[in-house]
Amino acid sequence: MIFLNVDNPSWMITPIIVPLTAGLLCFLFQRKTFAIALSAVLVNLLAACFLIGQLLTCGPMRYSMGGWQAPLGITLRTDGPAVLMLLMTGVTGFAITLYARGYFSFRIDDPGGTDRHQQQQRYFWPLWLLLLAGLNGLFLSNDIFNLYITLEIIGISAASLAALSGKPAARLASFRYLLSSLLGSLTFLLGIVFLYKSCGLLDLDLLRNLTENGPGVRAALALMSVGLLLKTALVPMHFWLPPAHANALAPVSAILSALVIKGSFYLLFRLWFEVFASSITTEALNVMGGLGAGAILWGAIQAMRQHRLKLMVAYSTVSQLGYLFVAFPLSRAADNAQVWSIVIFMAMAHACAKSAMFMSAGTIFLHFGHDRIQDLTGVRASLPITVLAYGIAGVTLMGLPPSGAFIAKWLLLSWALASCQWWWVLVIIAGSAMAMIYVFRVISRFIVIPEGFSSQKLEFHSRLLEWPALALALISLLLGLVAPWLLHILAKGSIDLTQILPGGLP
Amino acid sequence: MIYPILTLFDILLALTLLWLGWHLLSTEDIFKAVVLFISFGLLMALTWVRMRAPDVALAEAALGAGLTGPLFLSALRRMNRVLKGERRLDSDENRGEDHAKNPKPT
Amino acid sequence: MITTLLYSMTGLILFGMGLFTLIVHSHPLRKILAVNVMSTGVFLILIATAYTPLGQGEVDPVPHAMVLTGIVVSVSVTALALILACRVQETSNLDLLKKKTVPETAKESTT
Amino acid sequence: MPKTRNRHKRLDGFQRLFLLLVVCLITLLGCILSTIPNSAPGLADAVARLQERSGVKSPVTAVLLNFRAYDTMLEVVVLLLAVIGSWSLTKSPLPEQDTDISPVQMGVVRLLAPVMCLVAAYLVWQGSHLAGGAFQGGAILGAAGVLILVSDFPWIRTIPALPLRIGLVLGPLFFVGIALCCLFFTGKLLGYPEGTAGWLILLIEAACALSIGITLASLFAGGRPDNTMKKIQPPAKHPPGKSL
Repeated sequence: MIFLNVDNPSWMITPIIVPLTAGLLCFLFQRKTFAIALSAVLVNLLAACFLIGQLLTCGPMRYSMGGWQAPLGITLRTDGPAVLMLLMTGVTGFAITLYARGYFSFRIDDPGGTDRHQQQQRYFWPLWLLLLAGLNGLFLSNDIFNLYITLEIIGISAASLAALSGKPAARLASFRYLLSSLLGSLTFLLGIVFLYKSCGLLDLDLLRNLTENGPGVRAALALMSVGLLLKTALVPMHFWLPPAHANALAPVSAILSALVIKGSFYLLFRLWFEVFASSITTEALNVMGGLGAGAILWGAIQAMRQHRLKLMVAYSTVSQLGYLFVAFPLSRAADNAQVWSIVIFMAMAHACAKSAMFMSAGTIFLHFGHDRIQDLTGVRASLPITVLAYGIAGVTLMGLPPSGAFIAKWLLLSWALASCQWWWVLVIIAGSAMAMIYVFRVISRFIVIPEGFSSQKLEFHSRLLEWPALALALISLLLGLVAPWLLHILAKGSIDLTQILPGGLP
Repeated sequence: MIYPILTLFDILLALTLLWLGWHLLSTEDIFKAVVLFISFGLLMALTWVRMRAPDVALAEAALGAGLTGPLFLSALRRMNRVLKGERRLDSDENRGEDHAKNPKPT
Repeated sequence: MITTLLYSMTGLILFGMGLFTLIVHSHPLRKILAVNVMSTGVFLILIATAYTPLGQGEVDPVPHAMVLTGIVVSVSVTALALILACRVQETSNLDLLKKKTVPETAKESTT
Repeated sequence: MPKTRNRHKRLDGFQRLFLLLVVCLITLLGCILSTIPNSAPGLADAVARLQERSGVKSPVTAVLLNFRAYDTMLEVVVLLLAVIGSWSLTKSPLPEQDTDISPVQMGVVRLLAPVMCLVAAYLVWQGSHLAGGAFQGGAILGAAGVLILVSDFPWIRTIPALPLRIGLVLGPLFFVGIALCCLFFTGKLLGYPEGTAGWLILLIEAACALSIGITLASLFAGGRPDNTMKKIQPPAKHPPGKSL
């Protein structure tokens, strides 16, 4: 059994093929879907851990689909950022799957509207598993047209998931989301066309080795960036995000906010700092940083003004995305692995914290039937664990130690000071302060127990509704403590240019 | 020499494509737009043949004209039915309970 | 060469027209039509890139495969978007209809 | 550009600004596009060199189902995703009593549908050496399905959901299955064993064409089939208790 060797690169298809097959089977059988989904996400998580181990022992790897080498065939590759994003998806996806189980069984047990909830659950699992396969494919793919297809898979399944709740508002938001996502992928595709016209290549490694740096490549990069920014919802293009994320079902909101956005961001970052690093100018980096700063401030201001919990969390996503972009202009003061480390930390911490927050918000919505922040007093008495999860996730959003976000922000601040760009410092501190305000504004409501308040709603209690959120929140909090280990993975898996084949055909 | 004739044909085809595209996007009547879109698809199939892409031409003729057009038409009919008030009643439609739970976002 | 340029420009203008319509017009069907026109424009540029005149070598088949893939993707997304648009239309009129046909909706809610 | 001709009167400030922006953008992109030298070699040579190892004669099919078969596999999944998404949204609104079919149309459909199926099969088969293949064949099949759906045969409403789902999933699942078998036998995902590529590609294409056809027809049907399977009556305006 030669392909069971640890150093066989074939292992890296597991996170793509397993959720894909499981999604197809879920759609086919429509029974025992949770068992299929759970085993798929479990295998996915194990595969992510295995790939990390493989990376640490064997270094970055390439895998050619069907044995056809790079210029024509499609390659997959693992490196530090890719496996860490896989790990992020695996952990978050596992918790979200458990939570979704609790969520749907709660809704189905609820008298009234049973059929509708069963339908929702029936279609949730295949959509979610295929989305997971698309995300993993995006993280691993090394071919620009293949990346476009994974983006389409993600976009379609995410939009369908967003419409799943059946509310008219959710459908409208999902329609906008689908159109924005389509516009984004079409712009991305136009970028691919420009790229193919000027280089005649699709493989990212070969594109990186290309010395040609003409206007065609720049235009391609600009188009692809705009498309991806639209999908990532950076501030001027964030209009679709809050309604889509706030009106979806709670597990779906968690998926969209924690994972889907990270996919397109990851791709954008890879394009900017790996593939086309030589074409990037300081002005472009500053523009991205400026947009990021705008996102931090605008998202935080909007989050403070919201009256509904889920909308607030959604706007906080807009705000937190900004930090990822502030890392762009500061990258000139650091080397490649450092930029990756900051972005990966931020993305992982945000994925765990934000999904924990949406799960908590969903649990609260389920138990109280609304999510008006004004009326959510005394939640602590009924749902102490959920409130705890919410609070811990809030700590991560604020960026307090020892969370992963703290490490990322600390690195950002130190680079900003080292390169004498103090204005970023102001933005980061202001964003964190505002995060503190919007998190505490809600927590203070939760904690206060008004007089005559009785918590009689505990009979609905389900462990799956509370513990995954708490676990994710704790992970996001403790991420800072394992920082050296993550940095080790990133350093180990950093891009080794000698590994790349010089465009050889078989 | 066949070249000038071919170029003339190209220019004509391109202009027709643009004209059709603009009209289908700007007519007031959506039905007319959909019909124009179907003819646009057929013309695109011709363009693919001209571009020596018979595979794409086949797919465009079958998908673009044969499927997308009917899709648009059926959607249009469905929407018009809604506007006329002959709405189909689903058993899985929203009962308004979520409305009661969430007030309008402010 | 001139053919490639001509068709590329056509594709680009189609893309621009679609983009303009997508943002400016509000009717959902019009938006979906606009997206279709945009995608056709992109495909046209790609195919024009691959074009070589008869007798000057083979046409690059990779863009053709890409466009085939893209056409199928765009058809499926169009179909999904159309159904979604219909649902939006149906449910956004729900409130209006409820006021008109109260007994019907009352019956309906017994399921 | 004919862009501004018709709508001068109704364009407000934002729209004018946006029009200007789009025109500038397109002009800029056009300039860049025209300055790109046509020197990029593309992948045509690579395809031509590897053509005989691909097992098929048509270069496009070779790219789609051998060199870049992984793309195609994911793309078949995209189609399926659209169906899952549409099924999650709504039930199919198709059955309608008030459409009465003229015998002429009936006859035309009875004649055309089998012919289209034959054409689809022929397209799939000739995909290995000429233009054609799974997508084109599937599209024709889908068109046949649309024709049948439009004619509103009564048996359409009684198609149970499970065979339909099997038909939908068949293509992608078969594709993934073949891919995994290849992994088992040759150690490469989608790396067809020597000499079997042609047959395997034809098999995959046939399965995918079937699935694509059903997929497109389901997309046209516009929603999930009613699981109750008793819906001979039109659903419009009848008490829903009967349909359950």
